[in-house]
Amino acid sequence: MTEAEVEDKRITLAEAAKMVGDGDGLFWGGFGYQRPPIAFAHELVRQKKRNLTVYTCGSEVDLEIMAGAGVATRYEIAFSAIEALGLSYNIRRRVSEGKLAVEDYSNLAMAMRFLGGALNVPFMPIRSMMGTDMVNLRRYRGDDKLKVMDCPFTGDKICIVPSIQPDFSIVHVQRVDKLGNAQIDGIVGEDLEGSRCGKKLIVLAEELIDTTEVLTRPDQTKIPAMYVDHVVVLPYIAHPMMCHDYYDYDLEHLQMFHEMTRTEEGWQEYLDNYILGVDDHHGYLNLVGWDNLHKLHATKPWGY
Amino acid sequence: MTEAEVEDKRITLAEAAKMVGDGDGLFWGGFGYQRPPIAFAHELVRQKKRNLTVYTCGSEVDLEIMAGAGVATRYEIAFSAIEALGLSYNIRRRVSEGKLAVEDYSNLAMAMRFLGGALNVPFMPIRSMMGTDMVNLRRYRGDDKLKVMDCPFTGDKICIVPSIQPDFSIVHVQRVDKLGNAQIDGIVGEDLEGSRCGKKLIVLAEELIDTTEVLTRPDQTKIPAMYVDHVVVLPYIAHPMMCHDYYDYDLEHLQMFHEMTRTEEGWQEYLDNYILGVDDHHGYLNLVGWDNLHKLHATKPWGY
Amino acid sequence: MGVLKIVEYSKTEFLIACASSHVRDGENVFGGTGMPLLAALLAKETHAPKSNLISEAGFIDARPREVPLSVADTRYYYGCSAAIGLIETLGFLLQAGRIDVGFLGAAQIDEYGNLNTSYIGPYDAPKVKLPGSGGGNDIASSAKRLIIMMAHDKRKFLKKLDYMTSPGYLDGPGAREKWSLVGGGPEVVITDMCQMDFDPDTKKIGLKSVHPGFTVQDIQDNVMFDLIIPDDVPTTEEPTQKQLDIMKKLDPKGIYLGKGG
Amino acid sequence: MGVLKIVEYSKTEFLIACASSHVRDGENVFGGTGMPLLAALLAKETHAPKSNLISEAGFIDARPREVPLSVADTRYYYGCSAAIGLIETLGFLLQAGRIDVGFLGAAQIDEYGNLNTSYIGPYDAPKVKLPGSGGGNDIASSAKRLIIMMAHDKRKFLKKLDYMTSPGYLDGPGAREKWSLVGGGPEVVITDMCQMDFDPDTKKIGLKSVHPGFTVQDIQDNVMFDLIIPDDVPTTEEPTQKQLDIMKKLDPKGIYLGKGG
Repeated sequence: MTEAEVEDKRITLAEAAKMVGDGDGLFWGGFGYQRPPIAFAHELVRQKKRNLTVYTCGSEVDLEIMAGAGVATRYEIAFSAIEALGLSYNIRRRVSEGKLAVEDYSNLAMAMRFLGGALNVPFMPIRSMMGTDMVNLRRYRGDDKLKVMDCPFTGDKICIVPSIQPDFSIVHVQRVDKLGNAQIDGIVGEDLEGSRCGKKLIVLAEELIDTTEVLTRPDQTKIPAMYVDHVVVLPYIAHPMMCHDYYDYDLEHLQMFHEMTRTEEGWQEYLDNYILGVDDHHGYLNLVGWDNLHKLHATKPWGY
Repeated sequence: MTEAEVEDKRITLAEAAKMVGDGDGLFWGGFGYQRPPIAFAHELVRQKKRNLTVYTCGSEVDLEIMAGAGVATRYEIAFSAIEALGLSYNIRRRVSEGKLAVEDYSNLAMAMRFLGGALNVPFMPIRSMMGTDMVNLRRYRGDDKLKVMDCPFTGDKICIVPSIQPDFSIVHVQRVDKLGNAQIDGIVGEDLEGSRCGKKLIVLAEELIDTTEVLTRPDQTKIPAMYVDHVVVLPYIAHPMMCHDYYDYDLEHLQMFHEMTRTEEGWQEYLDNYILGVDDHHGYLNLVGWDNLHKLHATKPWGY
Repeated sequence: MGVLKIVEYSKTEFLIACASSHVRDGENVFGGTGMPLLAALLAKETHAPKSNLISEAGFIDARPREVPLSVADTRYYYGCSAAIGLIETLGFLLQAGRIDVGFLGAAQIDEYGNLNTSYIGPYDAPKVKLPGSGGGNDIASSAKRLIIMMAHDKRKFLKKLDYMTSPGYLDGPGAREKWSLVGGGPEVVITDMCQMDFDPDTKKIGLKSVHPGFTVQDIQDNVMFDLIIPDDVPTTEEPTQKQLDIMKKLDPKGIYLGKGG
Repeated sequence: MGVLKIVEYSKTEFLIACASSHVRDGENVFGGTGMPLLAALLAKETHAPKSNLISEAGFIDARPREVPLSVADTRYYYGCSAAIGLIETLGFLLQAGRIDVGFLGAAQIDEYGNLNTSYIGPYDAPKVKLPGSGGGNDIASSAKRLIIMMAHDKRKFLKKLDYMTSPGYLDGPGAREKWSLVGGGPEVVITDMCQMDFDPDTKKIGLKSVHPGFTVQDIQDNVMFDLIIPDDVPTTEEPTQKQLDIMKKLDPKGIYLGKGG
């Protein structure tokens, strides 16, 4: 008897997104330009989800897409920008319009909130944020944003942040078997904690591997199958961002995206063309063009 | 310029043990039969250290040795036995004699105390131990053993355990470069947190690797050099226990050890022969016999 | 225990088969070493092929080809689907409520299923230092169900423990909830004389079945508290030849089965 | 900034060289992206070869052959000695006090070196949502020393911030200690006009050096609070040709250096 005979968790991207209900909370994986599950954001937009709350340290293009399309109305995040490229214009507009509420934390605070959720304890202590408006000013979480207490052992001031156990964790990895055992190359960002904190976990992977490959080197498994509810295997999930060992970012597309989002009109045009104007992720990849995509292939030993 | 030119942290086992002062606290790596730094325990005994406090989840033979030889007088641990073989007789005797004080925690509690120490926060919350004598009865730590509080977010009862930042962390790994970048095969137990919680870290490794090997696959580094103060490279550090991918346990020796520790006289004989009766770790290995040691070599793909 | 019917088995084999029957298919099981490990492996090879064997040292979905002597034994490694560490197994899995069944042994048990694995004698001057909690308290606190395996001896079934290491139902109904414990508490106690379970209302221990060769009186004589005895006490099922064969295949050297019981 | 003396450099190059001078050999440095990254790399290639460049995304001891656009850019990977994650860098390293120097930019700064990277306008109806803290608050809270890089503009050097994202010296002496912050606070502020530092007693910002081409009056005119002006204000050192050459080698495409300033 092998596990391979007993279960296959693979579903389509559309089926995966269908499970997310309006108003749900999502841990959102990836960090900076690395492994953001952008294809999933596209599909949430195509399926016209509403009132999602997204928890992450700092995904970038995907947060822009979900805010811009009105899919997400609450963000608990530490960062919104396209780093070296500049500000997140969609988020900026939606916040000014009052259509998006951002509850601000630091990166460490968010990572610890995911760790606390994964550990199933109600809070985690951290030494950041104290003395600043990160503590003093709160939006919809009010008193439940965080607390500052005196440590009962040392007397030190310590900040405690509430753990997160969202409805779903959405995580993008390099490789997965059909049971859900997932391997990540390069940095993990906050994805180990994030993948374990959600009530359900959807793993999106670039490549399917056989379970025998997993069983030979089990210490390379970063997310064991027992956390995983569903698996989606697709190429270029992070495009126009990067996936370590698989492909580089598409700087031209990224700059175009960033430039177009400067105005609402530009953003609506991008949305219509690249997200709503295609049937699915393969439609998007066709539009981007396979010769463009192939140019992004990672080179050994650099990984990009 | 490569790092390889700038620093070499290798020292001898004797030099490493010399740094530990009487009365110091030590995180002690390894878990169960896996990767215990037994050679280091031997050297602490040969150097006649006194009044050490040892923090670990559950090392086994090494805890027996340090308690038996009077090197350690305080243990903050979760477990003392040789698992399938049975009770820890030395610890049992020393506790009855009043020469060893054991402050009892659960495995998760100890692992979280190391995590808290590594994170430099004063405590960590856990959901174990409540309602039992693990909470009610305390030895030398008194009120500082742990606290039970009401979670200010949820109202749930939650146990908070004090973080540990001991004088030294002693960790045994498979491979290290001379800068201290360490790779661990198989399970990590509590060694990732433990290696990061000490004020100083001594890494003991079976094998030296070149830094170029580290830089090619940096995601295989389990302990980055910047935590590491000293490196000791020696074979069979864990004998008679095991080291994944390197050697199996020496069941015959282990059974002999366990049998001899049944009586104080037997233990003193083992101590005189195998620890005090040899000059150093190589003397111990010679005494055990290289043909015996070679029989323990790990076989691929099993790792033992 | 000797020969019963046509199937010949040792006491150890009987207890392992009995424990095995409490693992359900698809469950996440904390195995450890010794009899619980063989019980979990036996279940996986018979009625619970989709059960997932986890060792607290960090091995997930393990299928050891030889029986491990330690929860951290490399014998757990090859063929498992993830090898990580303690925060993973005891924190992310167990404390998060993802473990269905845990096994524990103990030196002492009380009528609420609370366990002592720490000290015999007074805490301040212990006669015997036992292994301590290890992951035991964590498992008893957070596993959905707990299976307890114990030698049956009057000095072990006590009204009051010398030290309470791991929670059963503490001081009775509502106590686990008061302490916000994640897990459900003990389900069954398997001894060499009988199986016991817990009354859903009072949380007190009662007789569930008597092993072949023993009487209700034997068991009453060997506990130091009032045991709930139902009107009709069934006899514990005996192992099948198939179970015995699989056990011998799992532990051909008799490391846990012994050399013939 | 144009041509000065015989060395020709852009404003960006000047600021990077200036920032680079604050990294000491052997230090653990949080680099990030943009000018701070180039400053850290320049320091490593010149006076601080043993400095250790860390990216908060999880890269330790990085030596990128091309400049990364993101703290998580794979360009950070090959040749670094460890690639892990956020809990490692922001928790085990930064929060534990193991990071010597962090770099931060900001949209607003006050006289105690507190920074705003979150909102312009009122919190309840913000005019502009800025990037937020990211790891900024963590770095400002826990790095031993903080180097701040800012565009010099009256609307950015304020008596009161619209929002305080990251702590400088908060409301003055003793405030960081009161909140048990791990790190030492800001050391220097580098703008396109000058360098500023902080009075050890009052924790208030003062002028440290003026960049070539600017006067003390220029700077006073471009802050909205009282700036401590020492009697003798030196001129900031200019970059050397060697520094300029190395910068061009590090960023040949002018990703951060621009196409010629």
